[in-house]
Amino acid sequence: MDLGPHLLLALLEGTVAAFVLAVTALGLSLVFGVMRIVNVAHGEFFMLGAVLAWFLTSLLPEMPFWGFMLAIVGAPLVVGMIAVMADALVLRRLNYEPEATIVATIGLLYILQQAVLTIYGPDARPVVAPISFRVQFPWFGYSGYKFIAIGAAALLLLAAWYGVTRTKFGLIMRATQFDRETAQAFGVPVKLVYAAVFALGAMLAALAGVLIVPLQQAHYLMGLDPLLLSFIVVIIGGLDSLKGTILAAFIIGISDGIISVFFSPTLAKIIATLAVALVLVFRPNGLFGGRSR
Amino acid sequence: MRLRLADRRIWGLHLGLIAVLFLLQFVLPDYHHTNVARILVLATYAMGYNLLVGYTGLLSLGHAMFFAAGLYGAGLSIYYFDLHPVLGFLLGSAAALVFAIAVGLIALRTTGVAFMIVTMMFAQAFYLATLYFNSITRGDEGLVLAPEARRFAFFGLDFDLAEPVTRYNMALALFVGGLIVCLMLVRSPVGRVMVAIRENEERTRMLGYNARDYKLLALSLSGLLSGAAGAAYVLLFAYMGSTFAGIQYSILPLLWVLLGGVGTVVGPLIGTLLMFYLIDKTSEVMSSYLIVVGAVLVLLVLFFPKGIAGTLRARYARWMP
Amino acid sequence: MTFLATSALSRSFGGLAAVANVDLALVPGEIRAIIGPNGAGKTTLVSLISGRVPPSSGSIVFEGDDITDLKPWERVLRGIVYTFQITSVFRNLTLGENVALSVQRALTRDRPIWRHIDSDLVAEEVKAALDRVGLGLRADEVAGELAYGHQRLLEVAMGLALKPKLLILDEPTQGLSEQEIADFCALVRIISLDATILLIEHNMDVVMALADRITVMNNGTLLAEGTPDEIMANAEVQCAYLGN
Amino acid sequence: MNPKTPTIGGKKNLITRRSAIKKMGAAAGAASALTLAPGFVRYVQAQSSAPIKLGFQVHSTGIGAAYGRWYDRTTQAAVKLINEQGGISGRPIELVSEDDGTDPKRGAEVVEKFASQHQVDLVFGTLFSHVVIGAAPRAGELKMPYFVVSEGYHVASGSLNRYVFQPGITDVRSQVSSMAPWIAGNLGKKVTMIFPDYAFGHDHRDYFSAAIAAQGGSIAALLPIPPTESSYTKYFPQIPSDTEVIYHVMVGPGVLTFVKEMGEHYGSNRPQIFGFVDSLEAVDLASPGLEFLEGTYFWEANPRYAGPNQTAFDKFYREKVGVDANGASVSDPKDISTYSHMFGCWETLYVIKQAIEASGYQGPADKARLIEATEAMTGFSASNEHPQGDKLFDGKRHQCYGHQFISKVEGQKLSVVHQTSIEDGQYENDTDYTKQSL
Repeated sequence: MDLGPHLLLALLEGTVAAFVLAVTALGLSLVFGVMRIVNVAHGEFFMLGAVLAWFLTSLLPEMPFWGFMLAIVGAPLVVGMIAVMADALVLRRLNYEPEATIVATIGLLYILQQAVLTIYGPDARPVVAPISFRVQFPWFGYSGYKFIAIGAAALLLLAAWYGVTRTKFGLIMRATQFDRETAQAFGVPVKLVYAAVFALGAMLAALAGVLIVPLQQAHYLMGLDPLLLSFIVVIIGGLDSLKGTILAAFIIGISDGIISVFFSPTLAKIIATLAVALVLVFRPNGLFGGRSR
Repeated sequence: MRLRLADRRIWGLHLGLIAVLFLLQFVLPDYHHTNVARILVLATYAMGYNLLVGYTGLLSLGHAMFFAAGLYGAGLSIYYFDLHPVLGFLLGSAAALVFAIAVGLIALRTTGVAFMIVTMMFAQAFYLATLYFNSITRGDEGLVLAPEARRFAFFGLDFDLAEPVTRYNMALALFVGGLIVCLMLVRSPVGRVMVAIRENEERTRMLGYNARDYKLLALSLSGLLSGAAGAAYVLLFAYMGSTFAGIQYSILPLLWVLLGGVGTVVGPLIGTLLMFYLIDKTSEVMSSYLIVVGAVLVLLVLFFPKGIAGTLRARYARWMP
Repeated sequence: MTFLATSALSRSFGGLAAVANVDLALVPGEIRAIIGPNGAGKTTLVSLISGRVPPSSGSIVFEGDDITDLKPWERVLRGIVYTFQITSVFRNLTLGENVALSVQRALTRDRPIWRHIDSDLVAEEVKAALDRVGLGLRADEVAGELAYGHQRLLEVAMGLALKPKLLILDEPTQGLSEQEIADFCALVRIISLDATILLIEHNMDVVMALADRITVMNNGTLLAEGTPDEIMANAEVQCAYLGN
Repeated sequence: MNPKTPTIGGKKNLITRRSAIKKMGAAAGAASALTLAPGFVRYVQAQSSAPIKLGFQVHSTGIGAAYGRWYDRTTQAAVKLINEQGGISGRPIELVSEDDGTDPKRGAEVVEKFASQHQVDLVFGTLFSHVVIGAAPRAGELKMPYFVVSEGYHVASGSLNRYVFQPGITDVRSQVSSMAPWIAGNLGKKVTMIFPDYAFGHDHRDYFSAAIAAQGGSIAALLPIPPTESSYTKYFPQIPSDTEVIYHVMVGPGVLTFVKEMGEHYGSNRPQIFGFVDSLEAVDLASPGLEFLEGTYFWEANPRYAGPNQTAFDKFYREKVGVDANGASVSDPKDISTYSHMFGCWETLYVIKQAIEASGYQGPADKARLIEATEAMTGFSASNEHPQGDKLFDGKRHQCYGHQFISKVEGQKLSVVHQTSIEDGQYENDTDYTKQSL
């Protein structure tokens, strides 16, 4: 294939990856920004979203469109409830102490993943896209659903932006993020805000999982990749900044798309991971908001 | 030199433990015989991890890198260059040491959560590298050391590492070596400084200690011990593969150490032993046996943060190192 | 030769000058008190001297050497020892272990720490340091379980065990009872036989009883310096600080 | 997968205690006798009516789970049948299953567990090659006969040991070598290969490249796909436009995504496509998005769809395992089997039966005889026991060689268009396990 179409395809792939990644990483970023905890189980919420999408769409086997609509509403709700439970049963009891929380969310990762293995089984199962058509470019064809996924992810990002910057909840959230004690003193129900933010973060991951599942398949081990990529994005983008997260998602998504088309994808991943480690060491400001403790 | 009561107790406890482990090989059924040999190697890995997390207070999520550096350092040199196994072991350990120092020089500029993520990212890059260079490592599929490569003469004695008795006692020797290093270290002036850094780094600095150097030292020793365990693993069990560099092998020592008791010398062995058999037994009843890893982690941080040996120490035996 | 001299030492946080152009000189063996209202920059000044905080500009000379760029632990090795305002002992370790950290540092000032240290000698010196602050019988207790006043004394013992040339005491009597303060003053006098002492203190009785000279700070600058009598008589100080 | 734990009552404890006493004595003096002790004790106690215990190492979880499920069904069916027909040497088979999570380290532990805890007579059934390679050395050290069903070239290449056999399924090297002449003759000579970037894929790469070159063809491009990949579209632009044939082989949970994305990329305007059915194992050919596969070709080891040439043996086997004429479970037409691999379990079990009976195997002390009896085999004829077809067995390489099939996708089904001869897959190497000591 010639360079032009080649680049176009890389760009398209990168854009799809970037949008879905942005939604996933936004969830991680919100949770870190407001609660100052690193949620290692974030990828499992993504996986749960995909698995629940399989379950919900299979309830309406003859109506893929409505099945998918059910999934896009239902899956995040269920995942949100699981997250609220995890917050109440585990994280709150640890008083959100950063290192203990990481260990606990590692535990949560295994619990969720293995619970899905028990209930859902070890197989990868496909979900039919709500609308499937194929876009034929002069040089290659492309999945139409991918454009739908881009659109849906863009809507979600817009909604998230509106929610954080223009609503009362967003204001309360930012106040809590800015100074937990003061917010509490001003009557902000911090516990409730934390539970809500944790659930919101999980729901964003779940939505990303629902969006991706017609492209991949629901499988109990699918959470690790989005987790690592979200880490990379959130760290490079800067943890306190939604804009930074989204920007970084695009940089990572598109550059990964391009690099892995022209070079070895494994090499691309090695470079990205090392870059993240170095960014975290040498440019921690705006990443972990100054000192991490 | 006169031995104080605490010293007598400490040496009594650990020599007793070593004696029990030595005698165990004569009564264990075959299956558990091999298991305990494996556990001893993994417990050495956990002890190495504990030096950093337990005694210096630095939580790493990337120790699989050091274990795998030892594994590949020893394994590949023996596989490709027919190195003498003892040399291979030393080379593997040295490789882990080099990685630990390199990671330390960079990652120790951070603390806390950032340190956890940085170590995890380095280890992930290392894992990906084992896949990327799969023409050498054979990636996921891995490589096997031939039986001939594991038979060697050393100081006039012949060893065959495939022989269960030899394997058990080699594993025990490794463990005892690690145990003695840990015991000497944590009771030494250097160990005292490491504990001080864990408790309050700023204060330690203001007592005239360059905390960075001590942290680097702790990380290097921790990496060295983890690497020695990795090198021993490939020699004793003949297989190396990128699974051992994966994130799960960074999480397991954390689990073992938390369960056994952070910052105790015997804790890592207790934790590794219990967890090994817990997973083994669970896998007999259900296929999603890794759920116990998750459940134990969550329960430990919630209700039992000191772990087994740590709780015993707090309740009954303050003198335990 | 001046023992310790700062010249034009400054430190600002954000736009705010916490310490501005301070020239402070100590002579060996004196007890120097620094007083001033809250926020005058006293703690920042001693933090600059001990190296906890790097200066924005200016320099520090100690025993003839420029130590401006030295790290805090290097200054400790040269004999500048800081005891914390907010008690900062190792709460989970025993008193003996707390002090042993200082003792082994003092014993290994000139050589690597992993070389042999006589553990009996360490034990002896730990006992001596604890004895000096009156905690000798409690070496095996856990520091976090001590009463606050005793933790302050432990803090001083840790400082003492480092064999300081310059001991910086940051509000050492805060939270101590009358009797403890009296004992403490006696202790400081004994210490001053071997070391120069820089004392930040709010309790004017303590200052008057101990200080050879007093430095008054206000708004990050030096306002006045002199003997206790001179300072008591200084109108500017009266106005800015003592109020009445 | 619950292993059936040994139920010989008090005997097991007795064994343990006795071997323990032996060990203590041995440790005092003759260390060399030590390892033989437990086996010896068992042999003395072995009774001719006691069950033959077979350890079944199965990928119930991990990336091999879809294969594992069907390996399990096939194995259960074969064991049931053998037991109904009087067992092996008159002794019933007792099957002990253990999940290895498709993980090599766990695989090695499972082999140990079989050997020393369950004390099985033989272990079989491992599929994924990294697990085989991780576990095989332990099997060798424990002197545990280890019959794998993996199709990897690791057995015949000589890199394993004398205790490892692959008598039920042809290795990759032979499979791909036999495909090359047909591909070059019918589809085209410029081939782009898409394969997983680890050993299994590398075997495809190395041996197919060589085989197609021998047919006067050439490799237009090689596209290794990292094992962790979950999206494939970005690789397709690297396929050169003058490619005549795309050769694909993929495994793991991403296979459906892979073929679907290939379809989206090419639509109807595609070069010839030849795939190993691994890319479609356990995947329904009627899945939406796979329409483009119409008219493409697949290698099959055993035709998934029962065609006009179906043998009576295949019919029998299909019925016993519970697979319908479309290669799906009779109880759930959506549950597609791994038909081109799982017959290996069935056939391996019959090879085991034959070897045990030929060697007069009584208990673990006869393992050497069992190994030698297996090595003495030369082939198997198509039968209910070997429903996939005739096979040659090379006792030096511990590997069998059989016919391969090439099928065309027609009407969302695979129909066989070509069957290779066993000779098509022959190659030279100098592996000889019989020179290794036992």
